[in-house]
Parts: sequence; structure tokens; C-alpha cells
Amino acid sequence: MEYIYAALLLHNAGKEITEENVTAVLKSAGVEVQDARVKALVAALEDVNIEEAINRAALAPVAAAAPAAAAAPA
Amino acid sequence: MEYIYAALLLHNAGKEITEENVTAVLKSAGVEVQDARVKALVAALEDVNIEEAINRAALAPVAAAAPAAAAAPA
Amino acid sequence: MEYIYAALLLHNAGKEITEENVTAVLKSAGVEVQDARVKALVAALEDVNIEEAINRAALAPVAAAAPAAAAAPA
Amino acid sequence: MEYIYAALLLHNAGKEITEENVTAVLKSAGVEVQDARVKALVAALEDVNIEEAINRAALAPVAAAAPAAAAAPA
Amino acid sequence: MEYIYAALLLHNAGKEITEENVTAVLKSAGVEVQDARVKALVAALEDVNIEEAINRAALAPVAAAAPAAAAAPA
Amino acid sequence: MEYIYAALLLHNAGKEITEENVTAVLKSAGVEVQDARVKALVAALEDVNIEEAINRAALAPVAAAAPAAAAAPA
Amino acid sequence: MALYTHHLPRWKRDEVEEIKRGIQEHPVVGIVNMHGIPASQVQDIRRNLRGTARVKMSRNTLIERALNELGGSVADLKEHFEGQSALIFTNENPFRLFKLLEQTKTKMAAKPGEIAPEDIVVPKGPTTFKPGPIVGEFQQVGIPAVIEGGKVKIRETKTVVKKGEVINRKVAGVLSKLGIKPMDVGLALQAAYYRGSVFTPEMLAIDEEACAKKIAFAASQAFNLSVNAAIPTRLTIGAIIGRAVSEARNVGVEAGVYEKDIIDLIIGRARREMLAVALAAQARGFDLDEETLK
Repeated sequence: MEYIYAALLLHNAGKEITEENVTAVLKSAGVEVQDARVKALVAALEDVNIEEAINRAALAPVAAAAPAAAAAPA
Repeated sequence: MEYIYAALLLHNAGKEITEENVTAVLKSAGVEVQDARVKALVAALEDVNIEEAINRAALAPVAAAAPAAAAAPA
Repeated sequence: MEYIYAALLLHNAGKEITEENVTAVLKSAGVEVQDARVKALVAALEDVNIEEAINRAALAPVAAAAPAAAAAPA
Repeated sequence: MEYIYAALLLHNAGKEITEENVTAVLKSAGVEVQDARVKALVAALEDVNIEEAINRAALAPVAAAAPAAAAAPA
Repeated sequence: MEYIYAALLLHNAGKEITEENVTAVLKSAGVEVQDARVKALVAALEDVNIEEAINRAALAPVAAAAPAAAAAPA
Repeated sequence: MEYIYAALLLHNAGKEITEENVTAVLKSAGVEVQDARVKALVAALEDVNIEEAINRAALAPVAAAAPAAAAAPA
Repeated sequence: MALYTHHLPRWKRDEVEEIKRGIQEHPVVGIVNMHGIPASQVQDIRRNLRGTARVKMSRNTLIERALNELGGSVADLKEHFEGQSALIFTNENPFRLFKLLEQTKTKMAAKPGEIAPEDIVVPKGPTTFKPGPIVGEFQQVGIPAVIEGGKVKIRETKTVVKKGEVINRKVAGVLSKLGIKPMDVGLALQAAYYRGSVFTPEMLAIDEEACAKKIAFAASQAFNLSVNAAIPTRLTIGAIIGRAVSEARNVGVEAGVYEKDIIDLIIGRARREMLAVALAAQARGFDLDEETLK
């Protein structure tokens, strides 16, 4: 998860999630950085609205609980 | 949450969560570090088993939603 | 359920779910394709709002799991 | 999610999840494949018992929800 | 939690959450005030919409995790 | 809610919730204290198990949003 | 004032002086209505209040005279006289006094002409009565009764008097036969004087359950604030970590970041999505293989 934590740290700090930035953060924590993982991370996050993604699953279950029952018989 | 992510990043990287390390990680992400917040974080984490808290989070999300609905009318 | 995954893959890739496309994906994975099933799948999915179904599954894991269990004996 | 769909498709078809196979499936669906993500996916799946993960996914949410409700009145 | 309660008291009283005010409130309650914690509190709350933060459910409460853990073996 | 927060602050600080203490805390926050409300609060809390009430809240923090409306006029 | 003094017999003068002293020596003065309280119960109440509050019974006219002689805001208590009043003196605060008096109340049978303090409900079910005129009495007050197994049975639950209505003679008779005691009897605090203000019962009644709920609510808000603003405290640091971890997982799953720690979550998500689409397809005629449904 280090890579994701690094990305969220950058996001929270209002910085862009670039390969360079992610690498810098990981290194500062003493992580031996794997370029491919950084690339994969940045690519995956490219089209994602992080703010939404953070809150989505976190908030959704509350709303989901009710329809869950309704959906069950379907 | 930047400070928390920095701590989690260090934890995942197997590094100790000290004021120095947290500050270094935050700086690498371009965060203007506030010493008092770092101190408060490190102090709060002293009494916590981080691994346990992480594992609990892994199990909880789905379950957490349910009591919300039940408790709401209270 | 390879057939369904193939359909989802096409959907996510922004491609149309046609008999031809589904067949191509399945073949690429070394699946021995049954034409009748491909036809049935494409016909069935014509009226399905896949995006909605996916979102429901993502948001309400409980709901998705429940009918799954119920459907099991089928 | 395209990458994971491709992996699960291969798994269901009884094929090995290699970088080569995943890439082939993705390409067949017209996806512009990013090598780094394929690599990351295959690496992440290396030590994972997919069958088990699937079963856990199917069972966990339902089980988790039940005790949660019970805890609410406490 | 004293520091949080002091902040909420000030917020509810329509007063600004400054180091000075927080310190005064804590002292009035007989708390031995730690300057660093006051600083950290005020800094953390600077950019926070308190009204929103107090009403937005915080996820993954410690207690909710317990039943989840019980369900884990499932 | 100022009065409630004052009480909780005192409780967390390990101080007794007396009319005198509540009044002192409220005044320190610049609240114009209504004697009758302080008295009513202290009398009411005599028979309330605060620790229990707090724990109830800790179990269902998600629920906070719902009673918000109900509690507002208080 | 001088006028009153001249016309009062000695014992009345003493009584007025005693009342005045009581008022002056206690921060809280309450007015209670003693009407309809049996003497035995008054004694019980006095005993229960001993050391906390003192009940001073007197004629309303003398109490009024004492209040008038003292003048000022305490005289406003006169407006709350009702029935046969008595004064109650205490050093407790008025809220505590109200609570104490509520606790001394007991349930009693209703007398004809009394007002129902709440809806009076007669529950359905068997009674111990043998068939006889009692059935007619029940029916006259609207209680449907039948004979069953040689005993009178009430067929359905009935509200015989609504809150605030007068309990008439017939109803009172039936209620007493059924052993239903609807009346709260005890010292009802009409008003309390404290530090220049007169408090009415509505102001004094505190809802402890509501107070506990507010405490819980405030605690939730504090918890939420601490977690949402990431202000670590001993109580919330676990939840804050949990939240950060959840957020990271959410982002990872949502974006498809294939990391070992969350790959199983991603698999689960994909599997659920597949099932959702599979079930939708099944509903439209696509046969699912058994394996899909396992």
C-alpha cells in the first residue's frame, strides 16, 4: 500500500500525482522504489476523481444498506 | 490527513514513526510542515497498535454501515 | 462466466458488445466459443444498463451477495 | 477494471495469468495496453489464491453485515 | 478529547477557535494545557468546515470492528 | 449544545460537573450563562451515566447526522 | 400592612411570621397542591423529604398574606395557587426539588369527577368476575365483555377516558373493580421561586433520556470532528488510521491499482460486478452455467 499512501499524501497536499513526485515521497520514507509500480499507479489514477473515489466506498455503504434489502429478492 | 498518510507510509515501509521521519516524508511531498501537528501525531500513535488498527479497518467498512441504519432513529 | 467477463471487458474498454467482439475476446483467452451462448448473451444484454448494474454491485456488496446466494441452487 | 476482468476471464478459462496472456486478451478487446499495469497486476496476483479470494468476496459481506446489526442496540 | 470539546464549545458559542481561546477554555476546566496540542488543534482546524466535519459520519469506528472480526472466519 | 460540550469537557478532564464548574467553562468561552440552564443540566446529569452515553455514541458515530435535526432546537 | 396586623388573632400572626421566616431562610420556595392526598400518604411524603425539604401546610389566606407582606417577586407565587396549597422549603435547586417530588408520587384509584392524567386504557383479556350485573356495567362504559369459561372476559382493549377528560362515576366504579389506578397522587409542584424568578413545572421537568441523547450526540460530533479533521486523540487515533486505510483501499479498488494488499478486494469487486451483470442477463434469457452461480 505504500504506493497508494504516497499518492494520497500528494493528493492531500494539493500536489500532482506524477511518477516523479510519487518516487520522491517513497524514497523519503526509505522505500526501494519499483519504477513499474509507480508507473502503474500513476496510470491507474490518471482518469480517476480521487476525491470521489475516497468518499465513494466510504459513504456509500450507508445508503446502500437500505436498498440492499430491497434488492435482495431481485 | 497528510500527516496520517505519512505515518502509514512509514509504517508500511517498515520505518519507525518519529517526528524526524514524518517531517521528512511530508517535506518530500512539498507540505509545509507544522511541528506541533507532527508532535501530536507521533504522541497519539505511541499508544496504538497500528497493525491492529489497519486490520480492523480492513474488516470493518462493510459492517460499519449496518449499525448506522439501525442506530439512526435513536 | 467467461462470457460475462468478456462482455464487461468490452464495456469497460468502451467497445460495443457484439457477437463478433465477444467471440474475439473469448478466443484470445483460448476459450472454445459456443456461438449460441454468445448470441444469447448479446441479446440478453441489449436491454441491460450495464453501468447501472456495475455501480449497484460496487456500492452495495451486500445486495449483490445476497441474490448470489439465493440464486446458487439454480 | 479491464485488467482484472481480463485476468479473471483467463482464470475462468483455465488459462495461466501471465503478462502475455493478459495483454493478448486486453488487445483483443481493443484496449491500449499499459505494460506497467499488466506487470503490476500479474505481480499482485502471483501469491494470491484467486479461487479463495472469489469465495471470500461472495461470503464476506453477508456475514459481516449480520453481526454488525446485532451490535447496534448496544 | 478535551481539546476537541473545547474547540466545539467555542464553535457552538460562535467564538473563533484560536490558541488563546482554546487555552482559556481548557484552563477553566482545570486542564493542564499543552501548548503543542493547542497549536496542533488550531492548525488542523484552520481549513476545516467544522459544521460539515461534525455531521459527517466518521467511518470505521473501533467498536464496529469487533463484530466484523467475529465474522472474519466466515 | 454549548452546555453539553462544557459538561463533556469537564467529564473528560476528570472534573466534577457542578454548577460552578460548568459556569466557569461557559464563561471562559464567552458564553452568556443562563443560570437556570446550568442548574437544569447539572440536575439532569445527576442521573445520566455519561460514560455509557459516550460509548453509545462511539458505537454508532455514523448515526450522528440523523439526530442532528432533532437535537437542533435544544 | 399595619392594618392586617391589627386584625389578626395571635395564632394567625405567628403562622404568617413562620411562613415568612421559611421563605426568607430558603433559596427555593415551592407551592404544592395537597388536594386529595390521603393523610397517611402525606406522612410518607414528609418522611421521604426529611432532611431535604420541609412541607408547610397552612390556610391559603395566610400563605397569601405572608407573600403579600414580603412583597417583591416572590409574591408572584400567589398566581399559582390551586386547590389546597402548601409551601415547600428547600436548599436544593428547583430542578432537583421537582425531581424529588415526582419520585414521591404513587398511583391511586380514580374518584368520580377527577381528570384523567393520561389516556385510561382497559386491556382485553380474562377477568376474575363471575357473570352478573358486572357485564352490564362494562357495557355501559363501552367495554365489550363476553362470558367465557364461566368468567367475564373483555373482548378488546378500550380507551375508556381520554387524557384531560373527566372520569365519571360509572367509569370510576368499573376502574376500581378492575383494580386500575390511573391517578398520580403526590405533591404536585405548581411553581417554585428561586433567585428572583418563578419556575413553572414545564420549565422544571427535565428529560434525562433526552439529555443522555444530547451527550451521545455531542460525543459523536466530537468523534466525527476528530476523525474527519484528522486531529489525533487517544480515543480516535485508531479510527483515524482506519479511515486513512479505508480511503486508500477505496481509491486503490476504485482506480484498479493492482497492489497485493488490495488485490483480493479488487477481485471481489470484479466478481460482484460480473454477478450483477450475469443476473441481469439471466433475467433476460441468458442461461448461466452452474459455475457462475456457485
